[in-house]
Amino acid sequence: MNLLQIHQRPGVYLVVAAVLLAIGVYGLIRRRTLIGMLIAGELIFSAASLNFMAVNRFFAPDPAVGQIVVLFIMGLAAAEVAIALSVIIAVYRNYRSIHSNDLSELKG
Amino acid sequence: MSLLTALRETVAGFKSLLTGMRITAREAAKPSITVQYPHDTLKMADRFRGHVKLVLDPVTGKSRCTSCNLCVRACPSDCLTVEGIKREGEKKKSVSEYTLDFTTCSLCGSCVEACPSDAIEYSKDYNVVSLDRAEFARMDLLKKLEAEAKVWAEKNPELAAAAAAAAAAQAAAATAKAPAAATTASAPGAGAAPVATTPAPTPAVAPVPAAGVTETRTT
Amino acid sequence: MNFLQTEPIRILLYLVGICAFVGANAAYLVLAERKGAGRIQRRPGPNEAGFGGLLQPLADGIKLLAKQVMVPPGTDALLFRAAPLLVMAPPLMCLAMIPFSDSITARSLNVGLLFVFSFGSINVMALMLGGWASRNKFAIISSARVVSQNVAYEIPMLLVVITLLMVTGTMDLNEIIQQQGGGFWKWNLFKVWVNPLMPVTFVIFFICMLAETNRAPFDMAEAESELVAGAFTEYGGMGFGVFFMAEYANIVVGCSLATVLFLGGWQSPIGVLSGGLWGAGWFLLKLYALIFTVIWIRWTFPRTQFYSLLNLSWKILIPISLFTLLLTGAMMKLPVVYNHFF
Amino acid sequence: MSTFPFQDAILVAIFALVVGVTIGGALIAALSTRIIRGVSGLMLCCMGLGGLYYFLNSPFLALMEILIYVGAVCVTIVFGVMLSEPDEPAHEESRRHAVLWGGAALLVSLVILGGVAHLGLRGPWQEPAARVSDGSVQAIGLALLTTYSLPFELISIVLLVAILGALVIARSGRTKE
Repeated sequence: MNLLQIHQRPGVYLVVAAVLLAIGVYGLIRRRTLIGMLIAGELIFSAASLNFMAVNRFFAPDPAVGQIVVLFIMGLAAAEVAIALSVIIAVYRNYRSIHSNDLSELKG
Repeated sequence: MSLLTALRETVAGFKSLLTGMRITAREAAKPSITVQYPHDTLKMADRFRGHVKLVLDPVTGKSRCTSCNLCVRACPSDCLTVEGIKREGEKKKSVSEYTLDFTTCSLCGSCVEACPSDAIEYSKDYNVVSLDRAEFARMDLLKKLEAEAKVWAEKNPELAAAAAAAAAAQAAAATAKAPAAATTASAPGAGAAPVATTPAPTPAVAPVPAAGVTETRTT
Repeated sequence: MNFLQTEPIRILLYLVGICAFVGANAAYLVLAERKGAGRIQRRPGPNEAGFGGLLQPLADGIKLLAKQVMVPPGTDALLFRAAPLLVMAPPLMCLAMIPFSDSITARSLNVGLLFVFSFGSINVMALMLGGWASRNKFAIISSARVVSQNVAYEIPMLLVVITLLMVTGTMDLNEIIQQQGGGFWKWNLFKVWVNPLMPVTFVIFFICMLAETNRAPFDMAEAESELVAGAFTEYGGMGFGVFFMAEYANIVVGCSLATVLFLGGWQSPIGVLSGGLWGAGWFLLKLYALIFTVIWIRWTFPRTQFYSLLNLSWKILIPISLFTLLLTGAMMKLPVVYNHFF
Repeated sequence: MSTFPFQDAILVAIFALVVGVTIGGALIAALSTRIIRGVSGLMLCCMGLGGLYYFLNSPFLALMEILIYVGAVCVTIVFGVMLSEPDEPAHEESRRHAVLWGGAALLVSLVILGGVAHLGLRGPWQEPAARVSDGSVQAIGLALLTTYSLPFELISIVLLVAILGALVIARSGRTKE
């Protein structure tokens, strides 16, 4: 494999996307605050986007489709962050904490 | 309608902003009015009351102080020291030491009020600085007067020459008085002999004092 | 000639050129600002260093360089050091897109407008990180203000730019300028037959630009009288200097963007003499006219209150810019509809 | 454009830098205890992703990634950080607990990494016979307003609802007091 052509090989992008996904999952499990988990979730979104883009670039017959999907993902991510943060702020207002351990009991 | 009022308010607001910008633009076009301090200084007003100083008499080029010590007595904070000596050939005593303790002086001006011969006045010196406390504790006003007299002599050489001539005439009169003590001539008579030796300055002396005095009053 | 056209040399030239342009502007706009403030307040401004104060920026620079860059204890040292770098990078990158003349552009991209806005948005993060990393009450209040202010003003700005994109149909800055050639009545600012509210959109863009660059009357970020120095309270020496320079670099970027989008960039206002060096001259003339307006505004108006700042954006600018967007769309489609039915 | 010496090597170096920034940013985002560093890591990661998109022939999406993620998502998260106090306490849980959970998380993520990477490298990917469009901004715009107009509108509705919902949720606690 020619090292100078490395940026034109789909495998590299897919592996980077896999690494991002793995880091995101690890963070999602390990982070103990809601905002930390949100950041890890964004990493997973990014991994998905990168995967779409890589496949779009190398294997899709219509290279516009993958880009549109990624645009949609960005829009959804923005919406998700807005909602999640408002929930986090509401939770913080009630519990004075956003640590997931403090929020474990559910009261009706 | 609230939308219309909001629009109208927005437009009116913008108009007022533009008015503000017009005003600042107009001000920017005018010349600047600040004084560039170290380069230019303001001329102090006549009634400015700085520390006291000795007045330079433009007739003699010296102080008018007779060391009568009235100022020392008038001073509430006891910050003046005056010494005088009687010089040969002079009717009054003249000052030999005049120091001001500026660290205790409260600039009340009682000394100026008390002075019978208008020998002291307020200086216009408003940025008095020193690196040494002693210079303020013993401010030698006589030395300042001498420095001022030197500048004055450079600026007005004819007046200075006249004053020097008058002084020389007086000294000469004093020396002339000693051998001719028996005659006890009157003052104009005694002055007649020196007039002959230096005829030129004497007519100049007469008109000058009036003009010179008014000058020191106004500055 | 051939040597100059090789790519590495070109890149190097533009890199040095842009850095020099930004540096000189940042340095001398500070002087211009202080001189302008002086004129408006009827005093001469800095006039001691050099002839008429011309060496003042140099003196300031030497002073700032000689100062120790201190990282106060309790701060997040890494972010504290990274923030000045992050704040200076976006304006430098944005200037690479700005066409100074028809032949003087560091890099022409067909999505140049988007490039400028995407890198301009990093600026907020940088100021915010600097403020947050300082662990200082004033800095944190200031960074909260920066964030909400910039979020609020990005929306009408982007709406205005989208309006403009609908008119021009391209994101290539050079092409946008070329469409405005042939006299000042062809500038986007005066294209009232496309959209009668075009001057209003320019005013909105200018206001948003002032708010995005945290300039008075919207300088909540470094409200000196309330927040010491805002987000850069804890910075000293060149750390502060870089923040200060970045503010002016951002003004340069914002004003040159306004010039390109609304005032015809390097096009001549009279229709002749518009290529090459003439173009650069016109561009700089318009750019500095805008920058001096910014300075003029700063020394005319007092700082607004924070809630009225947000009210202005959400209640006035965004509705108006949405309306202009709709109006432009309608006016562009009107001929099509007309042709369809009649 | 004229030639550039060591063109390929420089390109590969930039590519390696971009990949490094992406993965390094992601690691910072997932591992740092200070949440503000996590956000900075996410910012770095997104800038790296923008670079990767550029390498994937889509400068438009590269810039959108920076505009939306850095300019909007990160700033919004920072806003959330400022309104709450999210720094994680240093040693809240016991050591055994930490090792156990850390190990489990590491295991899960490694399994995912291995599986996805294997799929990516060994999958039955095939080059397309012909390209329908060039993937330019014009093509994206056309596709968005023709083939994908329904999802496009849906996304905008989702965004609108999300903003309204966020407003309602964030405001509700305030009016109660």
